[in-house]
Amino acid sequence: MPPMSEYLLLFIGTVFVNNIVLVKFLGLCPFMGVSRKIETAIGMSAATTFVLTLSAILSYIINSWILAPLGLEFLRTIAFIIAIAAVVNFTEMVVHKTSPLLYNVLGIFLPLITTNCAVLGVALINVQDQNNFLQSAIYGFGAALGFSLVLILFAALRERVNVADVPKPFQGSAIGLITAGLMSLAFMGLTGLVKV
Amino acid sequence: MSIKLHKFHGGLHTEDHKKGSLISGLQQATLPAQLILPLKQHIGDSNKPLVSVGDRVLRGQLIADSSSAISAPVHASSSGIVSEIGARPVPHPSGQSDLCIVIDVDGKDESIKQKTSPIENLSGAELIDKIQRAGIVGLGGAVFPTAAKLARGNDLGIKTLIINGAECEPYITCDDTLMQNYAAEVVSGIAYLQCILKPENTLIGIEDNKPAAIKSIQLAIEKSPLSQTEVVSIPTIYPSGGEKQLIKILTGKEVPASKLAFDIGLFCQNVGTCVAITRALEHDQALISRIVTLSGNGIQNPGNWEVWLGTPVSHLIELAGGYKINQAKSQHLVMGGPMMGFSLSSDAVPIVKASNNILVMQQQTIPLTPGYHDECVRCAKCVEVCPAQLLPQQLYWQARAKNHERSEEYHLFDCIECGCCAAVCPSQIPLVQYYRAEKSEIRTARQAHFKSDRARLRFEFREQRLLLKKQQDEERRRLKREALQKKNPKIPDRKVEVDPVQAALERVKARKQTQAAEPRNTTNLTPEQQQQIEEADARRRAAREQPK
Amino acid sequence: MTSVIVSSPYVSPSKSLRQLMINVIIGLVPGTLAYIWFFGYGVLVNIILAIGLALIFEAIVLKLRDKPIKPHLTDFSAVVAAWLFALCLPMNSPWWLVLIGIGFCMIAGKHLYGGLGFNPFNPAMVGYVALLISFPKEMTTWYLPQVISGQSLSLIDSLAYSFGLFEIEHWDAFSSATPLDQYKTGLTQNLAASEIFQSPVFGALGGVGWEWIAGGWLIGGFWLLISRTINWHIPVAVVCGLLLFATGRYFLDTATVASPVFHLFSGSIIIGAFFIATDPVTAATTNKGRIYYGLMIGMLVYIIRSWGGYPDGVAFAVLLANMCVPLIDYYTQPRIYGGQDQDE
Amino acid sequence: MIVAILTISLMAGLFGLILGYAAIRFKVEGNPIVDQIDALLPQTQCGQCTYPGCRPYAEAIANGEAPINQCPPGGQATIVALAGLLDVEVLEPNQEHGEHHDIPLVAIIDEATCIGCTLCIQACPVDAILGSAKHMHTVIADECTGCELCLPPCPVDCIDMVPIKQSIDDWKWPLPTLSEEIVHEH
Repeated sequence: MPPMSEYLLLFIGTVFVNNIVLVKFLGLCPFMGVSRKIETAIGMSAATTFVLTLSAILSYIINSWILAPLGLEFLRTIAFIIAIAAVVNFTEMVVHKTSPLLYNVLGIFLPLITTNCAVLGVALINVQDQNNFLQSAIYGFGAALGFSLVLILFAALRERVNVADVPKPFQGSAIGLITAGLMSLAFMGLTGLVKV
Repeated sequence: MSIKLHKFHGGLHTEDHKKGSLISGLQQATLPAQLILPLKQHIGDSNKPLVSVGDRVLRGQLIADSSSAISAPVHASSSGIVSEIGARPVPHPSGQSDLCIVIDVDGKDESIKQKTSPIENLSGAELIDKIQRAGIVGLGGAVFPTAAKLARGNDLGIKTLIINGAECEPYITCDDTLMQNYAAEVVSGIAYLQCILKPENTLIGIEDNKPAAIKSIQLAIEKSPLSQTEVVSIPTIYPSGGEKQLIKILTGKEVPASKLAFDIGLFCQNVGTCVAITRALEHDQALISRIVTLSGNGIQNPGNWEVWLGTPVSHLIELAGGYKINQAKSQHLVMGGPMMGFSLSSDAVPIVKASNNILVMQQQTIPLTPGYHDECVRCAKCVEVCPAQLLPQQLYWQARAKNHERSEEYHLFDCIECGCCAAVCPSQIPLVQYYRAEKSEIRTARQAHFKSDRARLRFEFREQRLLLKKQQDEERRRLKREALQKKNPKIPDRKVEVDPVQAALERVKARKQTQAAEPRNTTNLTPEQQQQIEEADARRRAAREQPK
Repeated sequence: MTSVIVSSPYVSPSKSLRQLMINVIIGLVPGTLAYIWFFGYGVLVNIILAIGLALIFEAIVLKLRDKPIKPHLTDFSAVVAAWLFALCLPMNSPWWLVLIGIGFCMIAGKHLYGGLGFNPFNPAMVGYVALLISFPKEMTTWYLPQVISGQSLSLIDSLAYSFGLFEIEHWDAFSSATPLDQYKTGLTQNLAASEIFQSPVFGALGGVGWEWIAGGWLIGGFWLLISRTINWHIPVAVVCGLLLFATGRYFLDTATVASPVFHLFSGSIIIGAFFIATDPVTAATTNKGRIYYGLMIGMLVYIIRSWGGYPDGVAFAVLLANMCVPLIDYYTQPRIYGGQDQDE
Repeated sequence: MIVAILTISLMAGLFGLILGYAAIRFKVEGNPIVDQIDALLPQTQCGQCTYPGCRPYAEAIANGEAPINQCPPGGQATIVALAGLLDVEVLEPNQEHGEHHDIPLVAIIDEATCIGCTLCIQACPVDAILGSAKHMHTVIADECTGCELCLPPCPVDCIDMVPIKQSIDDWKWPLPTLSEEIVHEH
């Protein structure tokens, strides 16, 4: 397998087959919180993609150039969290400056990306699978793409379901969770697509 | 037919039910006992009555007018005594009442003196003013004041004048009868319009299910001196009579979304209005009568009548031989066609400028209450028929959810309420009512927003004014103080720090002392004053013992 | 006279919802007859059981939501969903399997979202996929067509069998893999296409019995097109999506890849294209949207069949495409009359 | 052990520097959101939301001190609009701040009892009351927003609130009655 197609398989595998949200069930709280309107979902997915890719690369650099040579693997989680927090704060300032409406609409969910388990999850998985630099970057970007794809689809779905005549006890996030469940049911069909 | 016809998207092929009301041709309606003339029979600002109860009015006399540009005055349709000016049921979807002038007809039908002044040398503006004074409105159903529309068209310049004789809605045949009987007046009306608007060419669109009307108009045109005027027979498909759809069929152009036909140099006018213009300019006769069709399966013999405005519908139904099944309760009265008309609350409502057809249907043929309607299954049959190329199912969900922002995003205000979508919907959803409700909801929201913007401007202006006033007071006080400084410089500058409370206390103490030193008026008295005081004290003591 | 204000149009509509659903049911009959002809009454039992249970579930839910039961039940939408669901199950599957499947299909698939018209996912596929994932053993006991196995169960026996009261002695002669399973297992042992197609299961076009059943669905599909119950965009797009990939790869390496015709006539692609994908409630509403929706289903079916874990990906493909429908609708709005990008 | 503490503090210091620089570089002044929120409020300046006017209430919503359901003149429509803008849950209007009148109210002065004290003129936030000292006052109906601020200062209590006169054009098409009620009727 020439490395080129191997990376492609890794990318497709991360985006579709073991999707970070619907198969690995990481990053569910922003997934449920921000998916009320399509516009906000697009804004949030752009911010998360930026953060996730950057922190995947950053955590690889920290892990292989600082922690490993000094033998401090046990500090891995704290170091990653610091890096992610820095990246998120940086993104928050950029978004606040460029589009204040998006900043206000995302509200609490922008700083919450720091606690988004998908971000830390990707960093730790990268280390666990001993991905090299390029692989961890692709894995980070792929996971972010997967998260964005599913988030935007879910936002469009929720906008349609909000208009539906849902029974009283199921309205709001209850029907949202059921829809997310059915979505992961559909994603099960893609298992085994990539033998990774 | 020299021009190439175009097709508009969607539309419905429905049975036109027009034969029934055409058999008996045009008949003259008799005068009713009472004429009920609503003050507002047009789109625009309402009129104010110029007559009062008890006045005698003649036929064609002006009885209500308004100062605003977008309005159309109301004239008496026949001579008689004004018996009442009050709220009467009027033809309106709400079934509510509105201010009407009620005239008890005296049967003499005396008209005011018509001054038939020559109109050849009148300029466009004077013609428009004569049309405005005659109270002429679009008789196709829009009832927009024609004078205002002509003025607007004149400013923007008109390339093509389109005369709408399509009359695409089922059951309605009033334009068809008009074209067959008054072809000459239609053509002279077109001539006047051409002389006002000076268009390059004129097209008269008539649906091909009215061959008699097409032939009679063509004959009239050949006899007239008109040039660049052409009758075009267009395919029969509902709603080809809609202004935007007729423009697309005849010229292939599309009126831009939120704009009017003027903006692309087109002017659309109904054939009925042309006849009204001719009568106004040539015989100086105001809009006091119009042709009304009476159709439907609930009436004895349907037909077309030239009716005086203000005639109650019940009088018209008697003329047509009354209801088939004579309990009025089971009838469903609709003013206008089955696709775009509205149901009437009772048959006491009068005929107004906008009533082209009274449809009398038995209850069971047209459901009165919608009954149960299934949910939308997104089959998109409505998208196939929508002439405005919209997404009716999306508009339905957003209207149901009262999501005004998304409704406007899906172009709700481009919907012409033609009813095609609701007619083909397999779930029988009353789509047009959802859209009309959502439109009025958005209109009230817009008015509220306009009002709140004005309120904010006035509030901010008031804040500035008060601030300015405060600054000016400060300024004036400072100037006065400086002036005092200049006048008597020796008064030490009041800047010395005097505790205001302390100063007040000293002033009070000083005042008390001066009061104590003052002579009281009971000290150094002359002997007689002393003697008078004793006598007074004695009387007072006596009065005190005496009542005991 | 009118206390309730009703707006125009005052026209009694031509076609009603029942009409649409009845047309779909008529369309389903030819395929089902071929099915019974080749595989015995097992499927008939499934269908009747499924329809009965579906109507019961719907009645219960409507009672709970105190909605009028009669109009909802008589619009046959539950019957169509149950029929499609029953066709995906193996012939003589046990009764409780049908119960669970229909329960999930009706409740989670349809009524939690508010009943007919609101569910974003195709209820029949939701039920089928839920069963496929939770009961893999029962869901893969398919049968050889009678013409090969020579055995046939009468209606009563298969009815009794599905309720577990009837034993079959020589079990193995009955159960075998469907042609697609055969093809999938062949692929995993990376046999050449020619070797895979030796086994008796394969007939001229697709599987022995299956190609006739696919023909039945084709007849039903044309009936739907003629009666304008569905419009052509989705079926054509689905078939093109599948053929696009199949012929493309077929020319690349004819050795290991099945012919596009095989793909077309095996498994449930024809019923998927004409009946399942065109369910108007869960499909895209704009014509342009329908083309993308159909192409997506066709491609996903091919991808899942060649590289995925499941033999026949129609169910998953439809669900994945349903998920994207709201986004497709949002971005494929047609140009309105007088829209900015006028083509003048 | 020392090495661990050293690396962590070093890394934290480095990131702190980057963020410090970014904070200066992306300085943001003012809060444009307040204008957007203020645009949605009905501008009656009535103070029923316990804030002295609509702008202070908008600022309170922007920095999250006030919930979005304290504006009775705006009613449910304003709450839905605010929820849409700020992407938060739609709340029920909070009744204790006053109730929403569907047909808006307008002040009207009873000319007989008005003594011309000009107190209401000073109280009106939108200058909708006309008149001068010791002369009869009147309210401009189109400009009055129905905020009821002129009621308390009036010594002779000659102002009362009346709904705006509804003409036939203000009639609104009702949504079709939900199918269920119709079925029960038959």
